[in-house]
This record gives sequence, C-alpha cells and structure tokens, in this order.
Amino acid sequence: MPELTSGLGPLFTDPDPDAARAFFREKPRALINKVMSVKDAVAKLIHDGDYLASGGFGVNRISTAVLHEILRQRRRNLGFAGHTTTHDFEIMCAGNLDGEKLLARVDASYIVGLEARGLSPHARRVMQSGEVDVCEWSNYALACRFRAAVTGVPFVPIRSMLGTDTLKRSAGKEIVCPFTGKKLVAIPALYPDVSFIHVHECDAYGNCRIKGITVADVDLARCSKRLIITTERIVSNEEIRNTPYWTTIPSFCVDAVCEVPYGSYPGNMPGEYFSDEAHLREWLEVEKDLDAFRAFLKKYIYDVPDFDSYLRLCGGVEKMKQLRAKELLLPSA
Amino acid sequence: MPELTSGLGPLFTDPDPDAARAFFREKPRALINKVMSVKDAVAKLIHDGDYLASGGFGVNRISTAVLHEILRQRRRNLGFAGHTTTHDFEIMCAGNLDGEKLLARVDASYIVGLEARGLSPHARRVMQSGEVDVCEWSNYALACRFRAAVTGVPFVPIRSMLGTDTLKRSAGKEIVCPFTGKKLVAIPALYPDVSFIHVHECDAYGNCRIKGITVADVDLARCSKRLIITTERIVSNEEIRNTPYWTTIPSFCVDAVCEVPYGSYPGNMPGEYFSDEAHLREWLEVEKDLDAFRAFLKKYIYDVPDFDSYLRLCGGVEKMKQLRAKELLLPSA
Amino acid sequence: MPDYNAMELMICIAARLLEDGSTLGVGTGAPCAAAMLAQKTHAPSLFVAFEAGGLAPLLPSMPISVGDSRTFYKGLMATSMCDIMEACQRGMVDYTFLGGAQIDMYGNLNSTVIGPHGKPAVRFPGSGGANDFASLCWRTMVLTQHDKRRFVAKLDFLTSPGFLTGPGAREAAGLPKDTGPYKVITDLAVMGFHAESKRMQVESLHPGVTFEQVQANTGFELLKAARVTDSEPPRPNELRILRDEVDPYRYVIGR
Amino acid sequence: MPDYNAMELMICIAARLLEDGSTLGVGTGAPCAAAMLAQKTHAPSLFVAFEAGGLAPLLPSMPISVGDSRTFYKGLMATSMCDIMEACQRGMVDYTFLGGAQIDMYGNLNSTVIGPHGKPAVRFPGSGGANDFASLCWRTMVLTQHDKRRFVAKLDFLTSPGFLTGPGAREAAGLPKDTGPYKVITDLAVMGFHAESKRMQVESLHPGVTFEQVQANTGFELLKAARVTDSEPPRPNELRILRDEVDPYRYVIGR
Repeated sequence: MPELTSGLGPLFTDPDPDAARAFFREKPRALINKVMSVKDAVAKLIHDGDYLASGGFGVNRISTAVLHEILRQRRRNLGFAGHTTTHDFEIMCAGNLDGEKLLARVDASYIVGLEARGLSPHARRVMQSGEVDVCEWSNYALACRFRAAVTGVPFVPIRSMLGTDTLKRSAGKEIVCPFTGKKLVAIPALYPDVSFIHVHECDAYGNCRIKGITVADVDLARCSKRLIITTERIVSNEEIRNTPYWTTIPSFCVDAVCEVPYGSYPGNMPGEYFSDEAHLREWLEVEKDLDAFRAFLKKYIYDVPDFDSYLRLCGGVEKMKQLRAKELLLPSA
Repeated sequence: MPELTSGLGPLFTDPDPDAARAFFREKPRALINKVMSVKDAVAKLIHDGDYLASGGFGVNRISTAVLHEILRQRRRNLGFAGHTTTHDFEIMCAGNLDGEKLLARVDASYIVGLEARGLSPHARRVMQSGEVDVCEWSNYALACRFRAAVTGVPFVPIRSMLGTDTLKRSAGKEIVCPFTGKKLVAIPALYPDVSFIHVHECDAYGNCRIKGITVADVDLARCSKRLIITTERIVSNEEIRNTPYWTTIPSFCVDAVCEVPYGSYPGNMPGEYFSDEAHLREWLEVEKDLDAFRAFLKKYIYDVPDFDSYLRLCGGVEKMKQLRAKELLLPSA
Repeated sequence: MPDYNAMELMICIAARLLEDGSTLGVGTGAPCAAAMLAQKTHAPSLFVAFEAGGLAPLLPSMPISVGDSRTFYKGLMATSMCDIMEACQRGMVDYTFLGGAQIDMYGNLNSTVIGPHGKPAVRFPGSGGANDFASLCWRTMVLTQHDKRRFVAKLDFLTSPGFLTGPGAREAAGLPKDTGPYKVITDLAVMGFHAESKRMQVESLHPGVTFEQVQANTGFELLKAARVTDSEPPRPNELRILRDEVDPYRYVIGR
Repeated sequence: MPDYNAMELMICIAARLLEDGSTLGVGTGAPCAAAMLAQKTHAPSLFVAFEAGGLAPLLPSMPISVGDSRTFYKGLMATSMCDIMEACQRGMVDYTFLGGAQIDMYGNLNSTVIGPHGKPAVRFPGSGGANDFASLCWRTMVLTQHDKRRFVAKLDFLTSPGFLTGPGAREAAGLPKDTGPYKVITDLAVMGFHAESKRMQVESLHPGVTFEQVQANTGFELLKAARVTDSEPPRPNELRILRDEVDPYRYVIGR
C-alpha cells in the first residue's frame, strides 16, 4: 500500500450526493415561463454567502450582466469557482475594495490573469492580501468537480495533480485503484449554489443552445443548485423541439432566463461579436490606481441601472457593429 | 469499514490505462482518406478473438452491414459488449450455429431480447447452452465502463447495482468514498478492440455527426482501440468545418469510413427511415426452427456479396421509400 | 361486465399516480402508455426520460424501442444514456416504471435468469436500465400480471433492487437515501409497502377482486394496508383518450 | 547582427519539433505561433487542441484567449474542456507547450505563487490547464526566457510536474508512464533531460551563445549533453511565413 497524500486545502462545499439529491428532489421541473430581468434574477437567486460559478471561459461567452448586477446589489461573503476565470474574476474582485468583501473563498485553477493580456492589478492586490481563502486545482480537476456532481457521486478519479504542490493545496485525496493498484486522485464533487451561463439562444423555459465550445457548461448547468441563463435571444419552444439534438442545457436545470443581447461584452461571443480589447485594457489600466478604479466602477457599474446602459456608455450599437464585423472577419466599418 | 463485495464475474479486457495509453500513443492521428468498403474494413480491422462493441441502441442506428460482414467472414471467438444489444446481438448469435462459435464472451446488460418485440429464440438457445461466458452489468454501469476508458482512468464510481445479484455477477468492486464514507461501486474501464458505429454523415477522414440521441457512442468512439464508421452519406471536410460544434466524433478516433446508405436497416435511423418491423418479425419467427434459420441466413447473408444485395432482397428502393415515409410520419406510398 | 379490460385499468391507475411537472424514467409498452395518458389528462408537463437519451418528446405514437426516433420526436433534448442516468443518480428523476419475470415481497425484481446463472433454464435480457432506474429514481413502480409464477418467495436472481432484505437494507447496501419501491400495479390490485417492515401490502382491490384472491395468486404472505380501498375504474375520458389517442392500434391495451 | 530576434528563433526551433500528424495541446502566444508555423511548413495535419474545447481549427489569426472563437474557427470539432483533457489522459495527445514563472532542474514549473501560499508576495494565475497537460500529454516542452529568476534551484510552489524529484519519481507519484519534460527552449539554448538522472542538460546553443553564458543565467547546475550542437537559425521560408502569415501584427514576435 503506497503512502497516500490528502490535500490540505479547504472544502468550501459539501460533496455528499445524498444532500444534493435531497435538494434536487425539490427543484421544480415544470415547463413554466422563467423570463425575468437580470436584476430580479440576482435579487431572487443569489444570496450573501452563496458559492457561485461562472460559465464560459473567463472572457468568452460570460454573463457580464449578472456579474455587474452582483456588484450593484452588493452581495457579500461569496465563494467562487475559479475555473479559468479572467474578466469574470476581475469583476468579482472589484467587490473587494475599501474594506468590503464580496469574495471570501475561491477554488483557484486560473485566477488573476487575463491570459495573453496580462495580470489584473486589483485581483492580485486582493489575492495577495490574504483576505480570500484559496484552494488550488488544475483546470481539469475543477471541471471534474462539476463532473462528479453532475454524476451524483461524491468523487471521480483522475491522474493529474499527482506529485505536486497543486495537489497538496487542493482538497483532493489520493486513493489506490482496486483493479490496478495505481495511485489516483479522488476529486470531490462541487455543487455550486448558483451558476450563471450565457448562451446563444434558449426558449422561455430555459432549453438552451450553445453554438461553439461548451467548456464546462454542459456539466456546470446540471450540477448547480440554481441556474441563471442569460441569452443573446429567446427563441420559441417549437424551434427548440424541431432539433432536440442541438439542446445543450435542458429546462429542468434552469431557474431564470434573462434576454441580454451582447451579454458577453466586453468578452467574445462565438459567431456573434469579438471581444472589446480596448475596453479590457482600460480595466487593467485603471486598476493600477485605486482612485481611478473607484471612479471607473462608479461610472460603468454602480451609477448605471442596468447592462444596456453599460453598453451605451461603451459605444452602443456602433461599437457592437464593429465587434460583430471583427468576429465575422469582415472589414471593420 | 463496511464489508465490501467484489463481483465474481470475469473481466474480459484489461482496464489498465497505461496499457491503453501505450496503444493510443501509436494510433495514427493524421487527416487521411479512410474511405473503404465494409468488406475491407472488417478484413483489416476485426480479427478472431477480438472484443467488439456496437454503436446505437440495438435496432436503432446500428451498423448492420458490419455485423453481416462479420458473419460472412466467419470470425470466431469474439467478445461483445451487450449494451442494450437487440438485433445486433441476434445477428452475432447467428454465428453460433452447428458447433461454430462466433460469440464466446459477453458483458451483458441487455441481451437476447428485442424490447417490445419479444425474445430471440436463437439468442436464448445460445445463451442457455452455457457456451458463452457472461458478465452481468446494468446499462448505466456498462456505459460507465466506456466512460472510464474514455477518461483514461481504470474505474469510475457509481451508485447502482449495489445490493443485487447483478453486482455479484459483474466485475465491479465495492469501494468506500474517502470523503463521505459511503459505499460506491467501482466500474472498471472497458477498451473494446473494435467498435462500429453508424452515423448520419461524416467526412472522408471520419469527422462524424449524429442527428439524434447519441446513446453511448460519443464515449464508445473515443475508448475503442479501432473504430469503423458506417455512414448514411459522406460530406465534405469543408461542411464539417463550417459548424464544428455539430461534430460528435473527431477523425482521430476513426480507422475506417464506409458509406452505407440505409446502413441501419432493418433498424431505425432517426430522421431517415423507420425500422422494418415485418422483417424483424421474420427473423424472430425463423429462429424457432434451425433448418428454417439456416436457410434464412444463407439467403440473406451468406449467399449475398454485400449489404446492397441484402437491401435488394428485402425490397430495395421501394421498401426504403416506405420506411422513410413512416419515419417522417407521412402517409405511406 | 365492465367496459374496460385489466390492462386499461392498470394503465389508468398508473397514470393517475404521476404528478404534473414530475420526471419519469420509462421503457416502452404499458408504462409509456401510462405516461402518455397522464400527459393528456392531468399532467401536461410530465417530463418523460428514455434511458437511451430521449427527453420530453411530444410522442406521436407509442415507441417500439426505448431508443427509436419517437422517443425524441419534438423532444426538449436528444442526449446520451449517461446524461439521463446521471440525472437519475443526481436525484432529478422522480418515478420509474419497471417489470420483470419475478418479484418478491420486498419489491426486488428478476429479469436475468431462471435456474443457475452459468447455464440457465431461461435467459431473460438482464438488467438493461432497470437496475439503474430502481437504484437511482426516487420512486419505483411496477406494472405486471399477477400470478404465483411471478410473485415468488425467493427470486432466482436479484436483478434490480427493491427493499432488498427489508428495513434499512438499501441504505446499508449504499443505495441513495429515501429511494425504493412505491407501488405495484397488477391486474388484481394495487400494492404498496409497509412503512416499517417494507413488505408488500395490498392497498386497493380492483372491482370484483377479493384480498383472498390476490393472496392465492401470490407466492408469499401479503400484508393488508390499514385501509384497503376499491381501485377506481377508468373514467370515461381516460378510456376515450387511451383508446383514441394513446394506443389507437391497441398495441398495449389490445391484449 | 542576425536578421531575426530571439523569439523568432525560439518559435522556429519549437515548430520544427512538432511532427506532422501529431497532436498538440497549446495555449496562446508563442506556442500557438509555433504550431501555426509548423502547420504552414512541414506539418499540415498537426492537430492543435485548446483546453477550452477547440480542436484543429484553421486559425485565421493568433487567438487572444485559449477559449476565444478563433480556437475553433473552421475546426474539426468544438467540444468541452473535459473532452480535450480526457483525450490527454487517454494518451491521445503527443505534445504540449508550457511556460511558468519558475522552472527547476527537473523541469518542474511554478505558475502559482512567490512567497507563502496563504499570503503570497506575488500571486500568479495558478495551474490553469498546465498541470493537466504536464501530467497527461506524452511530451512537455517549455518556451521561456532564460534568466536566474526563472531557472531556480528550488521552486516556491510546484504547480506542474516535470520529473519531480528525479528518476522514477513521476511513476512513484502515480503519473502516467513514459511521460514528462522533453525540451526547454529559451532565448539562449535548447535543453533536454538526461536519460538516467532526469536532470536538465544543454543540447544546443543558439548562435553566439556559450555554455558558460547559459550556466551563468541558470540558478542550478546544468548538465551538458554528450554532443552539444549549434541551434539552427530560422530558415528564410520560416521567417517569411512567421512574419507574413502567422503573426503579421507581431503580437508575439514583435517584442
């Protein structure tokens, strides 16, 4: 029997499948109209202390409107699944300012960076302060936490993280395979309290289509206790039913449907619009100075009533046309 | 520590992921034209003693042409994954006649039946003779054997089969969850030597689209060491690349592409043609009498050179038009 | 003489047990007819899930196979077996209907073999998805003919779990909490399970059937519920819909 | 003065190591440029896999994110992170390119923190998919600048596995057999790993660079390969394709 390592990292959520089953037993399944505003969805479904997860991939196909609304409604003490979180993590960290603490716990596989764009000065400030509890994972391991939860089992085994500090600072546990005697890492299930996923289209009940890479969202949608869908557009139930093999998320997972055109802005939405790199650079730039950052957040988030107003501040329809041209590889207007 | 049950059933294949990795390391990935006849694909890729798995769901979206060709080429001593196998299992069992033994080992979750149509007399004859080694599973457990293999881990845990004779006659092993102390069943990975899957369309390299339920085929395609695709039609690589989110099986899993229109006949192909219930009833009927069955197999399989000839014997284009009308819920011609 | 047959009665009783907005894992045949009838009466948003991947179709007719194209005709989703079974394992599927060659007093089912496993007298299909549904859905219902050959004291093979050996046995085996057999609907009666002993008990008798008659067709001692009622016969609108819309060719109800 | 810069040289060397018909897990930046260059020279059917789900795109330009729409533009498949990572775990992915804030003599990488984990002096992004790629792909390649701050005797945090503590350590840890670091390509040299000791060794020196210079920029003792060669400078057609087709806006090579 080889010596087995158990990660020292904190387990922020309960991996017990029977506790999750008791919740899912009561989750409504009926086909009812779930269309509401982002403001109402956040007010109704996201509470202080909840553990959240964001769909998409950091700055691609993200629910920016929900993230802004969480700031506006000043939620506190949240947990977050940092599964290649980039701009989404940057927005969450904006809630940790001047002694306020929106983000309290994070399962980190990729945080504080914006990939090729560089690191977020404010997210680093927050994460270097020690005020946020951190548990480390690899991207695949964190995806497998959703996979285990979807499957309704307390863990799934994988073969990465072995031998590293990433494992030691995770909450994974080494186990021995009963068939081969090989060492594996048991990855505990993660059932987020609330997730938000941006999709290309869905019906009023929440049957969704994603037209591109799904990242971890097929799983994330299924393992989340509550789920907010933002969508580029709402389509009819008849349209969904005409090609049921295009449905990626079924309505019985969904609690709210919010129609938010350009909802992934300033991020990329495949086939719809490219990312606004200038605006993303502006975020990274203003974060360097706290006064500038406060003013920026006030202007773009706290002083506007909703996401449409944010889009108007950022250039409105003209800007969106440019980003669409860029996405479709057309000559820009 | 609760008492743990280990299934007594035989493990027909090696669940070791490192052995599988060594195979997959050498599996060619290049984009090359893989179009060939069913005859050549079976001759080249399926050998005596191999462990096989069939895509689709028994009599829906199955590779009938490959199954017939296995009979015609008189393969022997095969293993088979009986994952809701109905008409496919019936065809395999037809190779166990007059002392010949095509089928030697079966992982059984659903065998010998054709669902609402009743049981296959000959498949029962074969399975009641004791000449085929059997390991029992539930459908989900057997699907999870593919899932574990796809994942490259030696097992995945599930919560069904517990407490039953199905578990005792399986090769699953009870384990204790390191997080919750709960009992789970470890389901060992299954890497078939060869699988055959019928799809709606694919390109010459083997990038495939399935337009309907995928059953276990997304996984089966990925975990099989060798894979034969039969397809209703071949489309261009450009068409595949125009909507990459419709690809269900990527070409690097595929070893042979065989264009076989009506290839699931007498089974159902979603959106294409319905099952030929009369012909399926004829199979069940002739099996009752061994002489009649021998004559039937000679006429429909052994004495015809290929699947097209079988289709002609069964009513050809006229019959196919009727089945298409039935599938599309049109008034039959 | 009643104006309905035993199968029609069983299907109507089964349909009434399905709540609107609940989820149901089913196979073909009578269970599917019950689901369609429920949808067309009191439960329009009953979510039907087929183990091969079909979810919530608008069934144009009774499927022949759990995987045929009818099972996802105008469905909300056409997905995979794992996706459906994972939903069951996660606790999202409320009901299932099963059958079997044998059933015992704890609602355990045999659909694998009669006789020794290695060389059986009769080989049946095996578990299929039945063990999974019986393990993972919240409430298992059984629809079956009632005779001594089926209702036996000891199964030849325990394919799919009921309450196993009795109180606490499912939990001890590791099966999900609070799951298990719920109702057994036969051509004679409706049975449930005693809350403490987990043994099968008669809860309602079909018109003209006595408890003694049910016991005489059962290979183990049946309990009686505190209150044994009369099964409600099919209502006219149920019969009309069942015959005209659900099964016009009488594939299931015709026998 | 050569007519190319260090980054161009590194990318050309990296591209040449990629065989046609092999599979590669990559991120954005220089690794992606190397993959594009390989495709446009000797390896047209190099399968590029992005961890977010993009498989084998016809990249119209360099992606900004591992998950942006360029990563599956006219791809063979747009799938999920698990599907890509499972392919790695199954043994279907031959190469990966990684980077990191620190690397040690066994090719272990740190991309998590400098200083104590609970309250670090510097927080980096963490593993992302790097630990998975380094654990599961057959051969790991590292592209990085060469200086003593990066090439350290002891990592502050071991994010992604190289050969861990040396010979046999990966296998003992449970990592898949026969995997591990393959090449480290810097602005000074190309390094591999000694077959027995698993320690980093200089295999080729870039034009004008001496072994001593490489050692002076490295915080641990470097080995010398049995035969240390001269790195081949970029060929004219490589430079032309890299500058005109792969990175015309000089996002990566412009520095």
